[in-house]
Amino acid sequence: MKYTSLAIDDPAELIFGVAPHPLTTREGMVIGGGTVYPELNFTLPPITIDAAGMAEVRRNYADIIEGALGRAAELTAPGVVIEFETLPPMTEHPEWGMEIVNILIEGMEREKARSGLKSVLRMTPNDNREFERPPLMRRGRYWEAMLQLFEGSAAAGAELLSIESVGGKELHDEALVNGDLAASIFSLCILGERDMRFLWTHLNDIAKKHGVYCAGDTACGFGNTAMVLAEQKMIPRVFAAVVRAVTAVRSLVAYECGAVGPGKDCGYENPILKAITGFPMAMEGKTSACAHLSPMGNLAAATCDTWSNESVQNIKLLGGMAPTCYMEQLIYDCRLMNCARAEGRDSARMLQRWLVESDVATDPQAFIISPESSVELARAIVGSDSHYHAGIAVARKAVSLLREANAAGRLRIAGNEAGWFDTLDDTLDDLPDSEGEFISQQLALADSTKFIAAEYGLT
Amino acid sequence: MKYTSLAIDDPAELIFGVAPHPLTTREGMVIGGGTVYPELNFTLPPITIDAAGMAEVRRNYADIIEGALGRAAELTAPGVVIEFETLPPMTEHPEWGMEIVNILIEGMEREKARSGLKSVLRMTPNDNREFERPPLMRRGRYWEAMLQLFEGSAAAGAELLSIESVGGKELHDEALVNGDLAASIFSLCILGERDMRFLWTHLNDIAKKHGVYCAGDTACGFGNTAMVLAEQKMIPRVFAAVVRAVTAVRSLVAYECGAVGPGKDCGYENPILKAITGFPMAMEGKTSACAHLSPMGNLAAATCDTWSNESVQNIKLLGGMAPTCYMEQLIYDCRLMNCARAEGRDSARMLQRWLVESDVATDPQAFIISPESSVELARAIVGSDSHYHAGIAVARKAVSLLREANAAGRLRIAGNEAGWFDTLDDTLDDLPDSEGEFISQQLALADSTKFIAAEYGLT
Amino acid sequence: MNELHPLTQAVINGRRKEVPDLVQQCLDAGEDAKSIVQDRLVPGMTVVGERFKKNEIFVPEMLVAARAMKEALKILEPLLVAAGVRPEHTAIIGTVEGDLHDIGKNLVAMMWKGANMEVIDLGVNVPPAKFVEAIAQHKPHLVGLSALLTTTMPAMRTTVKAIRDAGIPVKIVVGGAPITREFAEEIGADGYSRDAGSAVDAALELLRAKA
Amino acid sequence: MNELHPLTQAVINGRRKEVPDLVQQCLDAGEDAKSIVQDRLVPGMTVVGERFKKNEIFVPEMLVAARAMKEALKILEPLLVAAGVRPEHTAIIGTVEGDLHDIGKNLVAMMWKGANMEVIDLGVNVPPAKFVEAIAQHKPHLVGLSALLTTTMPAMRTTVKAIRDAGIPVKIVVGGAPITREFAEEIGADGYSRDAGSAVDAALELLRAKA
Ligand code: B12
Ligand code: B12
Ligand code: SF4
Ligand code: SF4
Ligand SMILES: [Zn+2]
Ligand SMILES: [Zn+2]
Ligand SMILES: [Zn+2]
Repeated sequence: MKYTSLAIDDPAELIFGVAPHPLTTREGMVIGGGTVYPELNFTLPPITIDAAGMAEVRRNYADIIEGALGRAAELTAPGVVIEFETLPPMTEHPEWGMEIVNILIEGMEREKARSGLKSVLRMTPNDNREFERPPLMRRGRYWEAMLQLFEGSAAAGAELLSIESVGGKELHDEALVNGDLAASIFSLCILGERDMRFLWTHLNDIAKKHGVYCAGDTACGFGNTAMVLAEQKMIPRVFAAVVRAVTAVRSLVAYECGAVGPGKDCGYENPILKAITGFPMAMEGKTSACAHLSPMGNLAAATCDTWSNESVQNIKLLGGMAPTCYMEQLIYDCRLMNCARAEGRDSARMLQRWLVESDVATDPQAFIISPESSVELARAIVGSDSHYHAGIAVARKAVSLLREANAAGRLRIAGNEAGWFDTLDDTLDDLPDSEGEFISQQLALADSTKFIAAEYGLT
Repeated sequence: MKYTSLAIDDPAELIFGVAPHPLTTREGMVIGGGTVYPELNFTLPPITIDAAGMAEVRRNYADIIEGALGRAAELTAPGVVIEFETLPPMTEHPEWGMEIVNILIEGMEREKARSGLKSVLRMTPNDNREFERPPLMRRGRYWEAMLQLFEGSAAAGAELLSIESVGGKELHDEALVNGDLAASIFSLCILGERDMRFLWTHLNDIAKKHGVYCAGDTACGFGNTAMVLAEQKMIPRVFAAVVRAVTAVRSLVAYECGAVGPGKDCGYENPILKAITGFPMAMEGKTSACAHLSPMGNLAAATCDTWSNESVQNIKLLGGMAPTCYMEQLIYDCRLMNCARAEGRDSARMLQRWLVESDVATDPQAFIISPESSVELARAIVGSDSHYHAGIAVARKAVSLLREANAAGRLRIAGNEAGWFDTLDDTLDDLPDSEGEFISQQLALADSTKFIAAEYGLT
Repeated sequence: MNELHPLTQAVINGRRKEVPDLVQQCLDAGEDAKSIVQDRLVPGMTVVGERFKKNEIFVPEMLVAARAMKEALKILEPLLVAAGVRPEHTAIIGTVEGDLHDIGKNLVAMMWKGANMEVIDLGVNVPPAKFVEAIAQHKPHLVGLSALLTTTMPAMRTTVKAIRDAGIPVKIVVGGAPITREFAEEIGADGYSRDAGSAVDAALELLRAKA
Repeated sequence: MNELHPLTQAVINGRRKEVPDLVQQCLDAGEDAKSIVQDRLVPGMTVVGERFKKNEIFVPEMLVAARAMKEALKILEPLLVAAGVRPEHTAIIGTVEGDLHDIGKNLVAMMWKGANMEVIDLGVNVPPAKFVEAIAQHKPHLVGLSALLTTTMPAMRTTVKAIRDAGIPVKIVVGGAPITREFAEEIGADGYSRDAGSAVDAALELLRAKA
C-alpha cells in the first residue's frame, strides 16, 4: 500500500472547501484552497447519437454550455467545473467526442472573454470495455478508442481527467443482488484493484505528456448501483453501506497511480479517500436528485471541494433549460458554504456539523461516509498490508461502526436489516487470510463466461 | 391601516421557522413553531385539459402525489405542505378542479395511514377574471366559478386557502415595461388594495364557514413579473426592487381581512409582511429554479416558515419524476435549517446570517427583502395613514436604502442602473399628497379599454 | 462612427417633442416619406435595438424611442398612404387560446414594429379560427404565436394546423417560455426564437427566405 | 392462514437442500409433475413475491427461494418434457442496442420465472434483428425490452417497429428508468411497468387479454 498514514485524521478537518493538497488550474481556480466550486454535469435528452444525429447533438451541447455559463456569470460564481461525461457512441467514435470537447472549450473561452468567468473542463470518457462480453480490459477497439479520446481531450485543454471505470463489475452486479460480500470484495479489491492500476498508469502517462491532471475515478458501478438498489428496497441498506466502505479500496488506486483530485463526484467513498490522500474531492447530494435520489443529500456536502449535480438532461423546465437551472442551484449551495468559510474555521466547522447531523442518523450509507466514520475507515485501510486485507479490514470496521451506532440508538435501521450484521460478519470470518487462497476460491465460484481472468493478470 | 406597529422589529428575529403567531393544522403541524416544512407545488406536462383529457390529467396528479409523498415518508419529513395551484380550465370548471382536490386529499390520507406522514393541502385556485377583457372583478362567470372552487375545496379538507389575485394587473404590465412607478403605485395601492379587500372578505367568509384558514395572497403578477423581466434584462433591477417593496402594501390587505399565513410562496414581499403581521410565511428561492431563476436563492430562505419549489412539471428526470426529485431537494434544505434551529437560537441566527450574506450584496431585489431592509420597509408601511401613502413611503424608503447601500459599496448595481435612482425619486416627488387627486390623475392617463374603474369601486 | 442625422439621433434619444420639426425639415429638404422612414427612422430604431441586445439599455428606454418614431409616423403615414407605400412586411401576432400571458408577445410585437413591419396584434386567448380569419383578411407575410403555459402548447399545435389547413401560404414563427426549437419543428412552425431580440432576426430570415 | 405444504414452505424459506427429498415425497405420493409445479412451487414463489413487494424481504432472500425452486425443477423438468408439458407462457427479454444496463432487466426476468414463465434472456446491447430472429425461433407470448439511457430510448422505438414490421403477433412490454407510460404508448408497446414487482402483473394482464 502506498499510503500508510492519514493526511487528515481529525474529522473536524475533513471539511468542505479545504484539502491539504489543493490543486490550481491554469486559470487560477484553487480547488481545495478555501472555496467550494460548483461542478455541472449534463446529458442529452432522448435523441439518437449517430452520424446523422450529430448536428443536433452538437447544438445541444452548444446550448447547454452557453446557457449554464451565462447564468454562472450572472451569479458571479468564483469559477466552475464543467464535467463532460461522454455517452457510449462518443467514446466509441472519439472524433464525435472531440467535436463536443471543442464545443465546450470554445464556450468556456467565450464566456471567459465576455465576463471573466473562470472554468475548467473535467473530461470523463465513459468506459465502453464492457460492450464486448466477456470484456477485454487491456486491448481491443474499445480500449484503443478510449485512450484516444483521453489523449485528444487532454491535448485540447481538458485539464482534469476522470473515468468511471468498470474493471471487476462483470461479477459485482451478481454479488450485489445475492448480498454476497465475499464476491464483492473479490470484484473490488482483487479485480478492480488490478484493472485500476493498469488503467491509471496509462492515464497518468497521458496527463504528464499534456501537462494536465489525473483527477480520479469512482466505484460508481459498484457503490452507486448498490445505493440505487438499496433506495429501491432491492438490497439492504446496511449491505450497501458496507460495500461503499469497500469501494474506497478500489478507488484509492487511482491516487496511488498519480491522480491528485478532485475525485469524481459520484464517488461517495471520496470522504474516506480525502482523509487518506489529502486531495480535494467532488461530491454530490441533494442537488443531484435530478440524477438519482440519495439518502445523504446534505451530509455528502460536508467534505466536498466541488459540488455537483451528477447529471441532468437538456430538457426544458419552466424556469429554463435544466442544466441552467441546476447551475443556479449548485451556485447557491456553494455560496452558503463559502459564506460560512469566509467567517472563519469555527463557522465552517459549524455548518459542516449541521450538514452531517442532518442525515447521519437516518441511513447507514450516510452514516458510513460521515467525517467521523470516514476517518476510522480510512485508518483501517492505511493500516493494512494489501488491498485484499484492506478490503476485509474496512468491511469489518464498517460493520462494527454500524452495529455500535445502531445499538447506541445513533442510527435508525429497519427491522428487516438488523439480521444482516451477523450474516456479513460470518462472511468476513470465513475469508482466508491468504490472498492466493481467496483468489482460487473465488475463481472457482465465478461465472467464467462473464469475465476473463487473464485480462486482470490472473491465471 | 389595521397594522400600526410591527410584530417583529429586530431583524435577528425575522428568521426561518419561527413566527410570533404560528398556525396549527388539524394533523398537528405547527407552521412557524420552530420547524421549517417543505412545500411542494407541481403542474402538468404539455397536455390539453378538457373533458377528454381529464383521465390523463387525473393520472398525472395521482402519480405526483403518490411519488412525492412516498419520498417524503422515506426521508421522514416532519410534515409537508402540498400546494395545488390550478390551471385555468380547472377553475373555469370547478368540478374538474374538485376531482383533483379529491385525488390529492386521498393520496395524502393514504400516505398518512401507511407511514404516518403529516401533510396539509394549500388550495390556490388561479384567478381567471382576466379572461374577459376588460375584466369583471366582482361578478360574472369567472368570479362565480372561482368562489365555487374555493368553497368546494374548503369543504373537502383543503385547510389553507390562497390565491395569486390579479386585481390591478390590467394596468401594471404596462407600468413595468414603461418603468412607470406612479402607474405601478396606482395599480398596487389603489386598484390592488380595493380588489384585495373585496376578494379576501369573501374568502374569509368561506374559511370561517368551513373551519379552515385564509393563508395569503401574493403580488406575483406584479413583483415576480418585474423580477423575471429584470432577470431577462428587460427592466432595471433597481426598479424591480422598488416595485417589490410596493407590492407589500397590496399583499398586506389579505391579512387585514383575516388571513393568518403561511403567506404564498412566490410572494417575495413576505418578509416585510412577516415583520408587520407576525404570521408565518412560505418562501421560495434556489430550489424553485425549476420554475424561475432568482437573484436571491439563499436569502429568500432566511425568513421562511415553509420552503417551496414554486412549480415543476410532472416530467421524468433521470432520478425519477421531477416532483419527487424536488420534494427530496426541499426536504434536505429544510433539514439543514431545522438542524441549526435544533441547536438553539444562536445557531439558527448564524445560519440566517449566512443565508443573507450569500446574496444580499449581489442584487437590489435580494437586498430589499433582507431581514434588515424588510424591517425598515415594514416600519414605513405601518407608519402611514393610508395604503396610498404607504406605497409612497415604502417606495421612498426602498430607493433611499438602495442608494445608501450602493454608495457605501454594500451593494453592486450595474452602471446603466444608477441613473434610475433619480428618475424614481423624481417620480415620487411629483406625486400629489391627496389620494383623490392621484386617482383622478391616473384615471386620466390609464387606458380605459383595459379596465373598468367601477369594478374597483372607483367612479 | 459616422455622424447621424438629427432625426435619427432624436429617435435614439427618445426626444419625442423635437421629432415633428425634424421630420418637417426633411420633407422641406425634399426627402420623400418612404426614404425618411427607411433612412432616418429605421436606422435609429436599429441602433436602439442593438443597444438593447447588448444590455446597455432597458425596455423603458426602448419604448421612449419607439414613441418618438411613432410621432414621426403620425406625420408620414398619410403621405405614405397617399403614395401607396406600405411597410414592406405585415405580421399578425397573438397568444394562443387559453393563455393570457402577453408581456413577451407584446415585446416581440414592439421589436417587429421597430424593424418597420406592420404588426396586427390579436391579443391574448386567441382561438385558431380567429387567427385564420385575420390571416384571410390581412394577408400577412408572417404570423407569430405565443404560448406560456405547458397546457396551452397543444393549442399552439392546433393553431398551426388550422392555419396550414386553411391553405394560405404564410410563415409561422412561435415562441414563449416553454417552447423549444424541437417543439416548433415538431408542430410544423417555420421559425422559433427564444427572445424578443432574436425575434427580429428570426422574422427577417424567414421573410428573406420567402423572397 | 392455511397450513402450507412442506415443499411450498421450503421454497419460501429457501431451504434448497431439503427440496429434492420433498419433491420425491410428492412424486411418491402420486402427484404429477405439473401439479407439483402449480400447486406446490408457484404458490411458494408467490408468497415470496408478495413479501418482496411489501418490502419485508430483499432480492437476495428472493434469489435464495428462486434457487430452491430451481432445485425442484431440475428433477421435474425431464418429467414435464416427457409428458409434453411446457410452462404456460414463454417470454423473451433483453436490453436494447447500445445499452449495457441489465440489473433491472435481470430482476424482471427473475420475477417472470418466479411466476412460472419460461424466460429467454438475450442479454444486453441486443440489436432489433436479434430480437426478431429470436421471436421467430421461440414464438414467445411476450417480449420485454429494457432501456436505461435516454440515448437508447430511440433504439427501443426502432426495436418495437422491427418486431411489428416482422408481423409476428406478440405482446411487447417495456421498462427502464427513463421510460414512461406515455413513451410506451407512443412507440406502440402493449405494456409498461415501472418496477420488477409490477412487471409480473403487467405481463399477466397482457397474457390474459390475449387469451
Ligand atoms: C408574468 C407571469 C404571469 C402573469 C401574466 C401577465 C401577462 N400579462 O402576461 C400572471 C400573473 C397573470 C400569470 C398568470 C398565470 N400564470 Co404565469 N407567469 C408569469 C411569469 C412569471 C413571467 C412571464 C413573463 O411575462 N415573462 C417575461 C417575458 C418577456 O418573457 P416570455 O413571456 O418568455 O417572452 C419572451 C420569449 O419567450 C419570447 N416570446 C414570447 N412569445 C413569443 C412569440 C413569438 C412569435 C416569438 C418569436 C417569441 C416569443 O420573446 C419574449 C421576449 O424575450 C412566468 C414565469 C416564467 N418563468 O416564465 C409564469 C408562468 C408562465 N405562469 C404560470 C402559471 C401556472 C400561471 C397561472 C396558471 C397561475 C395560476 N395558477 O393562477 C396563470 C395563468 C393565466 C393564463 N390563463 O394564462 C406558470 C406556467 C406553468 C405551466 N404549467 O405551464 C409559469 C411558468 C410560472 C411557474 N414557474 O410556474 N402569469
Ligand atoms: C448501475 C448503473 C450503471 C452500471 C450498469 C450496471 C449494469 N450491469 O446494469 C454502469 C456503471 C455500468 C453504468 C454505466 C453507464 N451508465 Co449508468 N447507471 C446506473 C444506475 C446508477 C442504476 C441503474 C440500475 O441498475 N438501477 C437498479 C434497477 C433495479 O433499476 P432499473 O434499471 O430502473 O430497473 C427497474 C425498472 O426500471 C423496471 N425495468 C427495467 N427494465 C425493464 C424491462 C421491462 C420489460 C420491464 C417490464 C420493466 C423493466 O424494473 C426494474 C426493477 O424494478 C443509473 C441511475 C438511475 N437513476 O437509474 C445510471 C444511469 C442509467 N447511467 C447513466 C449513464 C450515463 C451511464 C454511462 C453512459 C456512464 C458513463 N458515462 O460511463 C454508462 C453507459 C453504459 C451503457 N452503454 O449502457 C445515466 C443515464 C443518463 C442518460 N443520458 O440516459 C444514469 C441515469 C445515471 C445518471 N444519473 O446520470 N451505469
Ligand atoms: S450512475 Fe452516474 S455516476 Fe454512475 S456510471 Fe452512471 S452516470 Fe456515471
Ligand atoms: S409566476 Fe408563479 S407564482 Fe406567479 S402567477 Fe405564475 S405561477 Fe403563480
Ligand atoms: Zn458516476
Ligand atoms: Zn457523475
Ligand atoms: Zn407562485
